[in-house]
Amino acid sequence: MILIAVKIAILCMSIAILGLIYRLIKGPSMPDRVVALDAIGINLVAIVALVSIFLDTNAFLEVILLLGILSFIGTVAFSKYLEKGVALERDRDL
Amino acid sequence: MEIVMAFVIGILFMSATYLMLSKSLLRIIIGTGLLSHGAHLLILTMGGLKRGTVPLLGEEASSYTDPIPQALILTAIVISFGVTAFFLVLAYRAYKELGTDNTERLRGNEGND
Amino acid sequence: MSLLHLAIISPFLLAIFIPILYKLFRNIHTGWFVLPLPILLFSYFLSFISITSTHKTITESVPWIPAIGVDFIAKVDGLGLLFALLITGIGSLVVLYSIYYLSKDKEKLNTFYVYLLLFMGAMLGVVLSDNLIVLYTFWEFTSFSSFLLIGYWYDREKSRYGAQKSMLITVLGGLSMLGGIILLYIMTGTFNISEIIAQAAGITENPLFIPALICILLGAFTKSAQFPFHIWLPDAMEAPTPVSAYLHSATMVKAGIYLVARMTPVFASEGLWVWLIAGFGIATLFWGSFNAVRQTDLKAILAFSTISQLGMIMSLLGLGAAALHFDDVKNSFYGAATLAAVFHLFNHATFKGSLFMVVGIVDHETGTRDIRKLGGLMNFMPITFTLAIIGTFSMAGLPPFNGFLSKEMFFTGMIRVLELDIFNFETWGMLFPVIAWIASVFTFIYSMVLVFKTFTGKYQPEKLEKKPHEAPMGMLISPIVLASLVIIIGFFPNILANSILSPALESILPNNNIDVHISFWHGFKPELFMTIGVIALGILLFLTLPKWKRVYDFFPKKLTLNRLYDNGLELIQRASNKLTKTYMNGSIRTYLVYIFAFFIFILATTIAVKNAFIFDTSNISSIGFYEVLLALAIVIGSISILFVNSRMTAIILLGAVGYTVSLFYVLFRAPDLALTQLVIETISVALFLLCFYHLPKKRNEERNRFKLTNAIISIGVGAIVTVIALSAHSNKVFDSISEYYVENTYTEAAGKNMVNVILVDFRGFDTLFEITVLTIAALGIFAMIKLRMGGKKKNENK
Amino acid sequence: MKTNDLILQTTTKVVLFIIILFSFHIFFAGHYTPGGGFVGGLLTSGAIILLMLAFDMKTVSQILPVNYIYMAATGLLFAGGTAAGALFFNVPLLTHAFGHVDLPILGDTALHTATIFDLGVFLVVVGVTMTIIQTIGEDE
Amino acid sequence: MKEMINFLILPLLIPFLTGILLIFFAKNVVIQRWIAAISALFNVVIAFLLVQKVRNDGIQTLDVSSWQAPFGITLVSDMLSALLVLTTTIIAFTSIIYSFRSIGVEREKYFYYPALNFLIVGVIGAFTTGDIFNLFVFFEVLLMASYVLLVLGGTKIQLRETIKYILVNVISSALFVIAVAYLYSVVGTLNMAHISVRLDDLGQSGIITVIAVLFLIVFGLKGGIFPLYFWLPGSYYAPPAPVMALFGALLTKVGVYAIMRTYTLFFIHDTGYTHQLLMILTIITIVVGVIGAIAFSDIKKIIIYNIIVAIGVILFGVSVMTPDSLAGSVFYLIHDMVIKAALFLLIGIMIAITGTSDLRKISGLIRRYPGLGWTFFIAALVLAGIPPFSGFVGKVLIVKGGFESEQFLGAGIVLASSLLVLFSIMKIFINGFWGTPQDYKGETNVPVRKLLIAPVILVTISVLYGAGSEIIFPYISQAAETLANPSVYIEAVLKEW
Amino acid sequence: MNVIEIFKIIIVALILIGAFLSLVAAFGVIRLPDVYTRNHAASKAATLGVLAVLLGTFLYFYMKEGQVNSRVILGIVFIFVTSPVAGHLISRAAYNSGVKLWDKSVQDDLKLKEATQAKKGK
Repeated sequence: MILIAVKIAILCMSIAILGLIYRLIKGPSMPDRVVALDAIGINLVAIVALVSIFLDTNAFLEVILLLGILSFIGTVAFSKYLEKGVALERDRDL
Repeated sequence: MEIVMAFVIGILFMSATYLMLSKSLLRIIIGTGLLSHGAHLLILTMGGLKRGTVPLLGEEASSYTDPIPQALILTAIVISFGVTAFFLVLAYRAYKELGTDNTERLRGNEGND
Repeated sequence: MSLLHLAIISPFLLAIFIPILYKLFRNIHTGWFVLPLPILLFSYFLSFISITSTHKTITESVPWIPAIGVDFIAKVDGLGLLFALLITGIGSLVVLYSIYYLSKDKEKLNTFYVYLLLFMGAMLGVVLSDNLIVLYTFWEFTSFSSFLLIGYWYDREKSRYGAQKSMLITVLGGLSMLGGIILLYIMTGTFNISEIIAQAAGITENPLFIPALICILLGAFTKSAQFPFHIWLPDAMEAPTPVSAYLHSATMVKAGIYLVARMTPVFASEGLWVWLIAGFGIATLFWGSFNAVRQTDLKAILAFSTISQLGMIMSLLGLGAAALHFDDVKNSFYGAATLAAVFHLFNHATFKGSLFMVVGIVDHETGTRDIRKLGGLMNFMPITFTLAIIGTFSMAGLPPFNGFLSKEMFFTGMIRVLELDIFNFETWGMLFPVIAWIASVFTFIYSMVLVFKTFTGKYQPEKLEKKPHEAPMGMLISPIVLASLVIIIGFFPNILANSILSPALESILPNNNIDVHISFWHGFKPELFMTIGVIALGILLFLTLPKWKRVYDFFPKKLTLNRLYDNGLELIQRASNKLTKTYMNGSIRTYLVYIFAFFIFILATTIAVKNAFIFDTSNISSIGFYEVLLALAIVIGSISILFVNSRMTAIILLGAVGYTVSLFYVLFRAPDLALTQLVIETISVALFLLCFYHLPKKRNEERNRFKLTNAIISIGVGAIVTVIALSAHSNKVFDSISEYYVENTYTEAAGKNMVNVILVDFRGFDTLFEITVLTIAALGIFAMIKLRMGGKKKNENK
Repeated sequence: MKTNDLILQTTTKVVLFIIILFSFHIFFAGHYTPGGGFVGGLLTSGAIILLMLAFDMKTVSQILPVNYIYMAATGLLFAGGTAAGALFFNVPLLTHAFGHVDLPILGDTALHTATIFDLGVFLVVVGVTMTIIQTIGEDE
Repeated sequence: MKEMINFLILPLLIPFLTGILLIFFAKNVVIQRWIAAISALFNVVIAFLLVQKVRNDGIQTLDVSSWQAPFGITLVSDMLSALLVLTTTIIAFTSIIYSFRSIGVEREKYFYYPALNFLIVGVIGAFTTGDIFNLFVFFEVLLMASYVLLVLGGTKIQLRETIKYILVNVISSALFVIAVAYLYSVVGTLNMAHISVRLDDLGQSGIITVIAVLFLIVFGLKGGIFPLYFWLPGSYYAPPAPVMALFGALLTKVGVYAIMRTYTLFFIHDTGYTHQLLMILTIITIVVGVIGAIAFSDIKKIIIYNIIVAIGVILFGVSVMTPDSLAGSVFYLIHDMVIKAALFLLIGIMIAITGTSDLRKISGLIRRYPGLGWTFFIAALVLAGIPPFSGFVGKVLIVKGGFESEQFLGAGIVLASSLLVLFSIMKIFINGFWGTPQDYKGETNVPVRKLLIAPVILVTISVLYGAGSEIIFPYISQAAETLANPSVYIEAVLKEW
Repeated sequence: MNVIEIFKIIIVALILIGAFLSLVAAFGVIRLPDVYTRNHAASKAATLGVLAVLLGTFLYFYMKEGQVNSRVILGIVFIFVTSPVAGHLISRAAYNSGVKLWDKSVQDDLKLKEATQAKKGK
């Protein structure tokens, strides 16, 4: 039963990601793309979680948190880049 | 699955080659990225796919996936990351210094006469 | 290391000290330090006559590289001794002469004498080594010391030209000879000449025999300036005159003759040997003498004369080799030709040596060697004139000088050619005496030109740089010694014949009974009439020279061998440059196209030829839906990168492909890989963005145009990779060694994550250097950004 | 335009802990579960990058006054030293030793020279990543 | 003292630790120089002892991490690798002392010496490892170090050529990885001796031939054989002289070594195809190399194309596969490493003096710099294989092997190439050293005498190497024996197999 | 029906809810008119969806292994904390980099505020 649910869920997630990819490519503005990327990252987290149920192993649970972290850092970086032109500021007081 | 993977890898290599043959440095570096993805997937495929479980002992499984290709890929990933990073910075510097990212303008043939 | 070896290398040893002596004793002419050595060596070698004249040889061996059959075997036999005496004897005279010829204030005497000593040692080594590799070693040394001596006045363009030419041609021959030597080794299993000779009978049928013969002859011909390789010799006259006297007439050019003589017992059984040597020799004889007549430079005349005389000796040696074909009666016939060769070899060294020195004196005292400027010097330098007369008359073959004797013997040999019944000599062999006679006429003419145009005729002081006067005594000693030898041997040839020539003959034609008696008067035989004819026609032609000199204009200047050499060299260089430039165009794309094209071509060929494409589906895993989905994602992602124009999109697509790959790792049960790939991909994408955000907007013309070649090549690469992957997978024959890790990871390495344990333990060595790679990359990136040596930003960053 | 990033900065302080905790976990557990020095190092540098994003490079270099190149070199020295340590015992290079120790809180723990090796990897990775980021970030 | 089992790793470990240490002293150039020079010299001694040890005790192996072969990584020092390691250390030492006066303080401060040491680590590692994937890792170490050395200084030409160089090497690395993957798929192991055993069991199958060709492409790209060498002349042209020397002497030779190793250890079952192919390629390599060498009047280019010629000659010997030709190849390989380094260092001095590498702008150097001139002259003779210098014996053996196996064309071309090599190199001597002396801008501040030390050491070694061939020869033939007889190697590695 | 069955039903429910929410979020991102609304959909719905899935996963492994898996908890907490911040940052970046609001938006508070501040400043 769980497996069927997982399969359905993965399918849903995949469709969701495909839709987000559409947004990612289409844009139109850069923030749109970032939104899509962020959402893809989050969805990937879900997919990995589902896959580990599917494969019945807890080996991939590290991947979940990692993806979350990366997606967050990525989003932050992108936002800052869009807002200020550079991602890493040398000295904010200047 | 291995057959499918072989084709996927072939396509990765094809795209990589095509990109590396173009003029723009960025596309070339993207090509090298694809190339290393292809190579890594190939190691995995050549080791045999989906035989047994994750190579973590204690998974109570009768057989495990061949861990060697994974270890090799890990090493290869890290190395290609180092090279890619270097290449990127080089491209950046070259652009600043030479004012172009077009390799056709980077010919240069000192001493060729 | 025996005394003999020491004798051979003593010039090298002395050469080491010459620069020091030169520095220490600046006011003493360095030549004085050199002179004792050749004299000492000469007297040392004289002591061997008593041994060789009883047909014994002395062999001393010092191991060099015995592992490959190379030992420094010094062997003194008749032939070697003859040459050794020439080298040291003439060497002594030349050194003495050079002391007066070269000014100690103006010239770089240290280098000069080092070269000269190197040459002397090398030459001794050539003639006294029994091992072919050692011989070859010394052989190349003579080439290089000659190169250095010709280029002695290196700021002259012509010196450099001549040096390069002589080096290229003689080294060409040397390499060919090396090839021949190796072929001989393959046939006989030894490099030692004596052992090869012992096996000579057994190898004639070997298919390598003829190639070896030709290779070795090529070496000899180039060294001895045989037609058409003679072109280097006239240009070698750029060397100081003592050098020309020593190397380019008396000794080095005879190394080729030595080699032919030395190898005669090995090769002479083959008829090809006879006619190749005789044929090339006679051609050279003619060509040299014919061209000598047109020269206006005294040294050039002598150079062509040397070529021609070398040809003569060569042709005699060739004919003499026929002796090994026949029974006793005819044997002595041809043996006599060999005797003539050896005899003339010696004579040539004497008269040509003295003539060179004479020319040197003229040059030294008048400042020119151009016969158009010279004339009437007889009154200013009577001794020199006398010496010149002796030398030239001997060269022209006039009695009572030694040249007459050997010339007569030469004619005898040429007439006997007709009786030779190998290679159809009886039909076209007639050419030999005819050419020989014509060449002798020319020889007579240029000899006369040499002496009479210089010393008689009108004195033209306005064309000379200096006021001519007789040379200092020191300078005259050496030519006087040589001229006296010319006369003495002319009258008493048999002293030489019995003591030195006969043992030499024995080495060339072993086990032959040859009458070595040289007589002055043969009776009224064809030879005598030939000589008389030469003199008569020669005088006639000499007197009418200006009238028929235009004959030479018939030879188009563009077709000379020199032109061929010059243009050939130029053409090779230019063609190479053009060729290399066409494919080395500096564009990395082109290079990659070559490389990939080769990759596709050779692998496709191999797969086809070896039937390597095997497709076996028995060993594959199932295909899952999600995997196909991911595969599609990768395919779509990677292909769409090709067609997008925006940089940002391309980078993001690359990232997407990378993430998909990491999902593959998840599906294919590789958690560590998935983790790493994810992080790495993220950082890579970030780096891509960091490094490329500053690029300006693309211009339209830089849009990615589709290129068919690129497409074909990329599809080829992809196809090859796929095909090999399929067949490699279908060929899984062995089990992986992974079982061991499963068993030992926990018990032996105390870990459960096999991949990680492999990384830090089983294959920790890989990891250690993998992180080294990373560190180096970081160092490089840091240095690349911070250190800017060539650019405009140089000042900003310091 | 100047903006303050108060929300980001506050969150960062919290999140940073989670990341660093996680990266240590991944680093130490590498021998048993997926992870290891490599990923751990990358995560730690991720944390530092997050700091740089939330604040600025100067502030971060004040908080963490580390020369990252030296850090990488130190890591390499650790790893290389673990490898070369075998020389003193005359066993083949890189031979690891391990033992089990009962520690008060953590319980039965495997003490492992491989961990030192992995620590080297960790340091190198952090050092290298940060060197790259810092150098590029400081340029222009 | 008990026998030191880690001995064979020392030549690798010393530059490795030195390299790390030098990073910490980046700012202090003087200390860097001292450390680098002393450690390099020490390493020469160690490498020499290693050669002696291999001579006395046979092949040395070390199972890193104590995992028995083929499961861990095994390092193997047979005579070939020990000799190459020794040569490498010598070249490293000379390059380092040459760098003191030529490379410039700026580069020295930016990790020149660490990168150089890591390059040596990579090279020595590649020579020593007995594991095919570990070979890849060491290739990457040396490549990465070479990228750094190539680009260090950041001049326009350096940046430009580094891009090309990296691109080619990234491709070759990727191909290396896939080649290893294919091989692993078939034989399921990575230890080279073990691969050899398994391939032996397998016999020759078509796929193995394909993989052999793929490996040839991979190593050929590094080694610069036809038609894979195109990147080489441009890239080697860019860096300063000591780096050029290291590249010319070491980098290509690693590729050559790898071909030697794999083509004598693994791929020996279909020599009719693989080695024939190699032979054809090497012959063409010699020809194009020679053509390139005489095509240009730029001294760097001349020497660079001579590298290609030498690679052709060495690999021709390998392709012939007779004991003689293999010994010749080994002999010639070592000779070429030393003399190429010497030549690059010498022309480095010429360029420093004259400020140009265009031969048409140089003349008459020998008047003011006789030492330089004569060293160059001898080096030229050595390069051309004139006896008794070192190129000769190797060439004779290669040609002999070629003739013996009736490869007359190839052996003849090897022989003939000497002439054109001599021509190309003598062109430098005749035009650059002879001729009318000129005044050059660099003359006042170039410490010619101090710079000459390094090339003089190398040339002396070359000369002794040739003249003392008898002393060297047992070593060479031991190396060649292992190559001709893979079982020796296999037994040494897989003891109880 | 024992505990395990109940667990299973809860897990299935969580997973399916999560999947549905994610789908909705994706739908929103595609269909909504401007970046702010899309961001809204993504950060709210997607986060909730993922949290549900993760909770399901956590329960699954809890059920299976009988012990708390700290990593999943940590993951849940992490996403819970960061997701809103990420959403906020994107919106702000979009606004500050000048991405236009949907033309049917009725109110722009920030603009209003700035305008008033500007007035006050005068």
